[in-house]
Amino acid sequence: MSDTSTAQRERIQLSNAVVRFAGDSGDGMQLTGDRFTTQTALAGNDLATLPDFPAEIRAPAGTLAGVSSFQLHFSDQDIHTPGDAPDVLVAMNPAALHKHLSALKPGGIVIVNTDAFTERNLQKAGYEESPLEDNTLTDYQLHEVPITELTLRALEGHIERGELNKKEAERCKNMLALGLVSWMYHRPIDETEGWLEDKFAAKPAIADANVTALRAGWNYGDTTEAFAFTYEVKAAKLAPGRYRNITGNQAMAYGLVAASVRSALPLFYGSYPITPASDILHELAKLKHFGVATYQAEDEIAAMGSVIGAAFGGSLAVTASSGPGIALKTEAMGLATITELPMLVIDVQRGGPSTGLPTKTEQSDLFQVLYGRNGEAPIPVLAAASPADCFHISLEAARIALTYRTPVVVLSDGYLANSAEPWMLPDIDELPDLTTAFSFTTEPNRADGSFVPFLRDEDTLARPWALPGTPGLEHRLGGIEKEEETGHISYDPANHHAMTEMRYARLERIGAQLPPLEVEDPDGDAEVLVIGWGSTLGPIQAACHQLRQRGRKVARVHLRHLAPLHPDLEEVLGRYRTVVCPENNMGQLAMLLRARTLVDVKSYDRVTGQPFAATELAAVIERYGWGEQA
Amino acid sequence: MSDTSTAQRERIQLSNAVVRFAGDSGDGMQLTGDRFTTQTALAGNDLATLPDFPAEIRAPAGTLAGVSSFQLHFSDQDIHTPGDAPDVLVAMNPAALHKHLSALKPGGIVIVNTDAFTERNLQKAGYEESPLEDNTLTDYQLHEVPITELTLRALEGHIERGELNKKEAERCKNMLALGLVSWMYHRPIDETEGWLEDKFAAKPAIADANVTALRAGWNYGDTTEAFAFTYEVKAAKLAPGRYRNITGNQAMAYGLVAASVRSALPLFYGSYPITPASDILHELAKLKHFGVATYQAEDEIAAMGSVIGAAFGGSLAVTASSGPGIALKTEAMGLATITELPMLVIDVQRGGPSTGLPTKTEQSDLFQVLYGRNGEAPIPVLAAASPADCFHISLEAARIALTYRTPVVVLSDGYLANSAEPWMLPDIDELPDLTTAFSFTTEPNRADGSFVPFLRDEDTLARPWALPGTPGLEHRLGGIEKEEETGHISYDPANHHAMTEMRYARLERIGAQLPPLEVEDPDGDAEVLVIGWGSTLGPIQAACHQLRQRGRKVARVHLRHLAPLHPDLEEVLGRYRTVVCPENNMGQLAMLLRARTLVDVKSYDRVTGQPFAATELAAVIERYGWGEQA
Amino acid sequence: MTTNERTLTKRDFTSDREVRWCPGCGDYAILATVQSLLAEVGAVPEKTVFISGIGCSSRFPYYMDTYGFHSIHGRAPTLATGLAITRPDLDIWIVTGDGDGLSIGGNHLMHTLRRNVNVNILLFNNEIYGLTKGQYSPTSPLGSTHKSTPMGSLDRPINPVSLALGVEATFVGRSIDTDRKHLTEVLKGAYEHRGSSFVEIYQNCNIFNDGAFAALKDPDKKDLNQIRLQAGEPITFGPDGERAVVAESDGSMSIVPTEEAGDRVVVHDPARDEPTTAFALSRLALNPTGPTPIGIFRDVDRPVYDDQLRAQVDAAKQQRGEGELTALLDSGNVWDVL
Amino acid sequence: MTTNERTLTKRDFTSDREVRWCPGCGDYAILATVQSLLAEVGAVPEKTVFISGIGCSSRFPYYMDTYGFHSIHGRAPTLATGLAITRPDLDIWIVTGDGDGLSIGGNHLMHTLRRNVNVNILLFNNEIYGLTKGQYSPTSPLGSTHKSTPMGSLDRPINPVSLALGVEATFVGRSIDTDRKHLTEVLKGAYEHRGSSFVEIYQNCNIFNDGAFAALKDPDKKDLNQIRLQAGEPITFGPDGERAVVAESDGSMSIVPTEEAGDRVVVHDPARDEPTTAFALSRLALNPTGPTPIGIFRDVDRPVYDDQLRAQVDAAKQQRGEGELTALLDSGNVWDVL
Ligand SMILES: Cc1ncc(C[n+]2csc(CCOP(=O)(O)OP(=O)(O)O)c2C)c(N)n1
Ligand SMILES: Cc1ncc(C[n+]2csc(CCOP(=O)(O)OP(=O)(O)O)c2C)c(N)n1
Ligand code: SF4
Ligand code: SF4
Ligand SMILES: [Mg+2]
Ligand SMILES: [Mg+2]
Repeated sequence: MSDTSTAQRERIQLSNAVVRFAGDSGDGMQLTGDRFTTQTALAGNDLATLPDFPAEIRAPAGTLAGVSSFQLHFSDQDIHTPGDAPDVLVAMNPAALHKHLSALKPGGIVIVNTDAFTERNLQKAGYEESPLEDNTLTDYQLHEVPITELTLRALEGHIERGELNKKEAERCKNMLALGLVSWMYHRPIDETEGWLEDKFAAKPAIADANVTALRAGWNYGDTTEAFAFTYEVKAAKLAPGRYRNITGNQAMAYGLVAASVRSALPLFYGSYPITPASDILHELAKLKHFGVATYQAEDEIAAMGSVIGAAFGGSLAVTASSGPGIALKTEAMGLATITELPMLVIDVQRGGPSTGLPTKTEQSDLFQVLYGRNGEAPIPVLAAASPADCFHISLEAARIALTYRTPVVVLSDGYLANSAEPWMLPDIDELPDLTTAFSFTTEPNRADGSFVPFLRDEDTLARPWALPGTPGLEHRLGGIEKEEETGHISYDPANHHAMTEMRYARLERIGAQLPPLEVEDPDGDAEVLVIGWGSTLGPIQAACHQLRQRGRKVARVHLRHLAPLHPDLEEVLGRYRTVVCPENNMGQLAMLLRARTLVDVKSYDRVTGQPFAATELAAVIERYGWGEQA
Repeated sequence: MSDTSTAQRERIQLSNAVVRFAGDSGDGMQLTGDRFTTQTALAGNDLATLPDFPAEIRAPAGTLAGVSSFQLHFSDQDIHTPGDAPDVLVAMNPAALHKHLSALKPGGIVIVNTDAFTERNLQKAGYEESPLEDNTLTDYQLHEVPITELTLRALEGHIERGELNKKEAERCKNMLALGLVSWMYHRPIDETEGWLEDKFAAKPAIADANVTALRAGWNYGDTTEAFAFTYEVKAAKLAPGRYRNITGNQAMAYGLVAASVRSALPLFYGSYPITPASDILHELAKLKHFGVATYQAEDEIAAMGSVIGAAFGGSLAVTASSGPGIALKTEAMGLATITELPMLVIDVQRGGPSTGLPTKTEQSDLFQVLYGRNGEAPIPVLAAASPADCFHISLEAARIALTYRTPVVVLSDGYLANSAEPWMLPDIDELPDLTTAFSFTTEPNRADGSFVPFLRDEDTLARPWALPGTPGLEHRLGGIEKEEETGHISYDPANHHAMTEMRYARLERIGAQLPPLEVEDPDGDAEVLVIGWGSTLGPIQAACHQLRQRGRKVARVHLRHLAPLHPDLEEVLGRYRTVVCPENNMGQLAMLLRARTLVDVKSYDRVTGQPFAATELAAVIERYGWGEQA
Repeated sequence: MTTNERTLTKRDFTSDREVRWCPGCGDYAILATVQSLLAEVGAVPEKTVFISGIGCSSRFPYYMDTYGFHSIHGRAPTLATGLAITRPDLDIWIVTGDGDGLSIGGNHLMHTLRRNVNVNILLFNNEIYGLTKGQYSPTSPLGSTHKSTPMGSLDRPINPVSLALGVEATFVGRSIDTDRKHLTEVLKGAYEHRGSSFVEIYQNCNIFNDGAFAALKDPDKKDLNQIRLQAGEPITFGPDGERAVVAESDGSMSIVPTEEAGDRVVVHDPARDEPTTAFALSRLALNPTGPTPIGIFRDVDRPVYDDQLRAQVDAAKQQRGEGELTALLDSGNVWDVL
Repeated sequence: MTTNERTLTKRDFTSDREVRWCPGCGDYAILATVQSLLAEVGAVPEKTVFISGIGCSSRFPYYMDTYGFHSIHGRAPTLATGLAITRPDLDIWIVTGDGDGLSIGGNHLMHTLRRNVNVNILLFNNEIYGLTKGQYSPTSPLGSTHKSTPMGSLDRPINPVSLALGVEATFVGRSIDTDRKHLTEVLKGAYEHRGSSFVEIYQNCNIFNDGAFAALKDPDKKDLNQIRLQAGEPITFGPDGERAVVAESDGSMSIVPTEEAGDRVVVHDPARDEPTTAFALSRLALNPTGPTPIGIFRDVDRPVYDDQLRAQVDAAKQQRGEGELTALLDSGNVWDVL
């Protein structure tokens, strides 16, 4: 469909836009959002997304609990967050409107599916009166569109021809909405048409109906005069390269495959399903042609055990879960620690405690992965900072695991897992070469021709990785404290203390061998430092950007390594008058920093299951950094 | 046996003495030590003990790994530790000598069983030459006693009469050693005679043989001229009252029964065996006549689940384990937290990580119990400071659990669990009355006649405890975040943040309602504060005593509550020039204090599976407090 | 098993919470049947407790106007055991799924059954993980392609009835979500049984595994495939009872034309002392895609763990007198300091 | 199952670590038998891995001069599964106890067996927790008085063979620590079986539970009580074969005088397709205090989980070509910024 048809409408140039689709779980909002994202990416914008859906598979239709939404922020600039307040809200039913209206920008655009505003639905949404009829929407630009009706009309022919029934036809209404919004923002829809044809290749009638509805939406915008403006967000000046959109879970899966390829080790992935980590398993299960073995275990303990066994056998062994599953793995993680085998444990965090908020994001497992083991059992902990960073963090985690012979924890979260960002595809050959991180021991390692499994590399303190099957290196591992070098069981008091110190020393060694900590301090004269970790990167970046535009001197550092903490931290934190640490938990990193540096780090904590908004953080940093007056 | 017979020997008056019995696991050293302890307690001394035994049930006889030992410190003063270096070492075989000699005081007394110094045993103990024949023992007062031989001779008649065979007779040699040492220290042996007759009531021949050996040991000392001196430690000036010896595990079990009696709630104890916690189960299983239900579950997860179920049903519900088992309970502990049910989780800590050092002591699970759960799941944590304190801490933990409707963790450790101290029996009626801590809700709690399970008490923030079986109060609990007041499932962002804050607020409420923190600062002018928690109380007290005798101004505070930290802490720590925190871990409390107060708390850490020695700590405090020169 | 003086209806067991399963889910039918059954048998709402793990099925307690506990994944039997031991006055029901009960929770299930704790366990078997959106489960047939097994599953499925009989469960039944009458009958048996009762309920997940039990539900297939076990009756089935179950000389069971079976037809007796026969019957169908026995496989009286535990407490009190705290502390070697 | 070109002896499988079980423990005999067996069958030390949990028995790997892993309580099968999937070239043995394997580790045991992972599982059953000094275990007879059950245990014991058959284990055997010849035979069967083999070994703990298997070991009782299962042979026992096992019409088994049995005597066939007969045999003895079947109950060929998993990987490579990283990243919607 060519873009020329919209020529007669006024085209407003914008630098960025935030669109939120909201509807019932059954309305296909995630799919609509995904499609709009792809179209937007192809249009060359930088973007970030925020899917949000209920914990139930199908919460009761029409209720507030059943609302599912997808927000997309796109821009002609580098952006960092899925946007704070949407410019446009598409509300497929009253519940969606009720739940999301308050988030909308003042004066923003609301597109409602009037057909869904029935008495019954209004009631389910908790409206006493129809918001279309009282003053609820007076401050917004309201577009009342009979989306269902339009869809059915567009598909009249299909129904008559018996190609699909009315219910099936109705289900295409999300495509009509997508067509309309695509028209508004000059997003080409041909890619989606192709995608629909592929997806429903086996059911051409359904494919055709969806395409018809999509086009009808576009045409509706184009034809009716209801929409006075269209909007254009020019392509961002992204660095040249090939791009794709990627979610955190997908990036994590691909990163693991990349680590396998770059280490020439077969990937073993043992896991038990849990939201929001399961998709990593689903992704990897599709990649068996990379030599990937995926194993759905009977529970998380078994998954963790299988990974220890596979690491013992010489695989790149990985497991993932979310908080409750990680809790179950902790005992076996202790065994992994004391046996000094390389492996990765991924924690895609969600709201806690207990079952908590399974589909919402949170950063509250930091302490669990640092300290949730019996005894002194230090494990390196890394955290991904953006969806695409999940790819790179996998490689970094594999590097540390393989180099130092240790389990490594990787933290992601529900937000990273499910949201997407454009990612410039890396040059494969420039990814870290992990084959140099380790080699399998095949020969005795003592002058007397014997082999001892705990003789260490002086530089890394790594012990030998000698695989079953290697003649002459037979040895036994286990969870009881080991004698230095020989690895025999030892109850000797001094040995235990020395081994405990060695385990910490190895952790510090990892820190000492990291490149210097990068601090973003554009003019080098900032007074306030914002420090963060994990998925808060986007909002922190955006908040700092806002503050700098207001002339505030603010610096920023974002930690990828949570254990060991970077050795430069003391010095870095000491340089600033005020240090602010925003987290989606109750101040866990802040506590670590305070204990380590004795700097009065200011903690800003919010656990609502939602990522921070940039404006929210800007206000917080302003307040801590420059006082209430701001 | 009267004491007059020893009159001809010189009697040396001592203020205190440290005796260590060491031998093969099969030699009955724990029993010997226990008996000597009881005799000593009956003689009116203050005392402390330190049993130490191998992880194997029966490590190979004669080897270093098989050595089992028991140390007793007794005094005419208040004492706090089982003593640093022994005055007397009884070594039943070469391995025992080899392993323990270095601990002995310079010039100390060594009693060896020469009969065990065979070629084979020397070899097993790693001696190339007999230490009885080279210069190994020149700096000590050596007594070579053919203990086995003497025993067999004493029992010749028994053997001839066919009352027992040679092997059985030999097994009485520990009683001969006990008789000898009892003679040396003027400990009456009639109590042990009676005890032996009771214990072997079913086998009078064995009882008689043991008594005969015991007396033979006493007579040997009395008759031969090998021992020039005897020693007397006068009774300590203990507060008037009735005393008994008690180990930590026994005290914990009795404390739980006391909490049950004082709360009028039936005690439910669900647990899975693990060293060193199992004895609590064994003790309680004997106390069914108190209405105690003990349940050996299939694993620790099941034990934890059973406790949640029993708490829901209105029991005083308790589980215990050690580190690896606690690791398995963490997921369910999160459920306990979010459902706000009262229960106790006891962690009898041992050396970690993983299986670690199962029979050795350590304080390294503090972080695990504070933070080893997914999400933000704060739980109060208490720690017992001495064997007898295990009794009182149970009651305090029950008070908090019942008052605030929350799971509470109680920390003990391998040292507290197995060592004994004299304990003045409390007046039952002066124990806390726990019936006032709670009441079961039986009526609706809202004006409209409805019941909501999360409406809180304003003072304690406790929610109602309404038991199944109560008509009209039917409600559902669960692990998903709850709506304030109603407790319905809620995914609402603001509600989740508010509930998370409430869970922390309740914890702080517990702290705010504690009595002021007691600091021991005899003259009120100390410059150095020593802060500790748990089983390090004894060595810290003793070290401070030593330092004060040297004129050092040192204050001391010992935390029973680790979560919440006492609100006075900031102020208290701020009062001193230097704060030192010794722990049997890698500095866990120190880290909490540093983060909380930003005071540069000095951490002294040792994890050797052994408690601190008083002299060791005195030196450390001296160094941190007054510099190296001391 | 409590009884009620009041006359209650299904509504008295229905909570005010909105039911949130997918439209069409088999869980609805089971919920309705359980609510009616409880009214019918005179259960007392406040004495009834539903404990579940995690999964779609485990949302069950929220919809019952009784006491309830939606616990964590796989652990419902552990909470139920603690409650059963301490509260003999309650009727405790466990609701679990094929993942919750057989995958992560298999061990607790097994130990609860062997202990014969006084609980009723309802395992909603939909041969899929519903809540986590469609991974295969321990009951999914070999070769199932779902999200985590795009090339087909490789684990040989568990037969929950065989498993329960393998650990000598004292009551073992099987029924179907939508067969209200049959389900009611089996559940009534479970309710009346003292000790653990285990009921596998075939439950359709129309979103991720629609039609898994079509062979037993489709009007034109079900008569061919349902082997209805009826105490005291010879085991025959088919539209006209034309097929029969007989025991072979090696103890296994097979299906033969009734006319050829003669007196070899096995007469069903759930009260047989040993689980052997019931086990043999359970082996007739490896997956519910062909002739499959439903009904009560086993129903025997055995001592109940929690009853006996309480009896020990009572016996101890009888033998030693009610515990007295001062006496306890005073026991052992005490001495007085004056 | 690997084979060896070198000729090795028991010593080649004996590590230099001092054996630390209590003198007299049944574990010694099992250790010696396993070491000899491996030499005899030509196992390759470096291709052999022993994985254990926690317990006295679980110290086993330290004494074998092979690769080994002394893991954590109950979890040995989980490590073994990860290793078996990734390393088809190894012989993997699991050593576990009645507590380790049936109490805390019951679920992993069950799932490993149903998956038919290629491992050999040796369950040392001493009907007690040895390492933690004498609590009762899931196999302790009802009423056992031990440290945690001073008034007698109340849990009905698990019959490990019934349990394994309940989850359709493909190789199930039982033997006795001190009967070297019999144990060797059963273990050889396990070694040769591809897939999971499960062997229960009655093991005396002379410290905490001495004599638990006296009925099967005492010279004057054992002939009366050992029912030795021998493939292809009618199942008779007693000093002069005077007792026989027959199948009843309901599929259960009983013991009758051989002379009365006639042709009803069951002929043992471990290769029977269904586990039913083997299950019935396992029910003959609820505790090993009377006539008790020993030997190989079941030995059938079934697809092996890890073999099939690797086959899927190979098939995927065949169908789609070896994975190519650039192609993977390039898949989906990509666009170029110039
Ligand atoms: C410890 C833990 N692991 C994993 C999960 C994720 N999880 C929730 S329910 C479920 C399986 C549900 O399957 P099933 O028991 O068959 O119930 P259904 O949804 O099919 O009724 C899983 C894996 C969890 N909540 N907790
Ligand atoms: C998580 C955990 N729970 C409990 C224990 C304590 N524990 C060690 S071995 C054991 C039971 C041993 O019994 P069994 O498996 O029968 O082995 P045996 O010693 O009899 O050979 C227990 C409870 C542990 N080490 N780890
Ligand atoms: S996903 Fe399946 S089992 Fe779950 S509610 Fe929906 S239909 Fe029922
Ligand atoms: S306690 Fe028992 S099982 Fe353990 S080593 Fe000693 S005799 Fe063997
Ligand atoms: Mg299911
Ligand atoms: Mg055992």
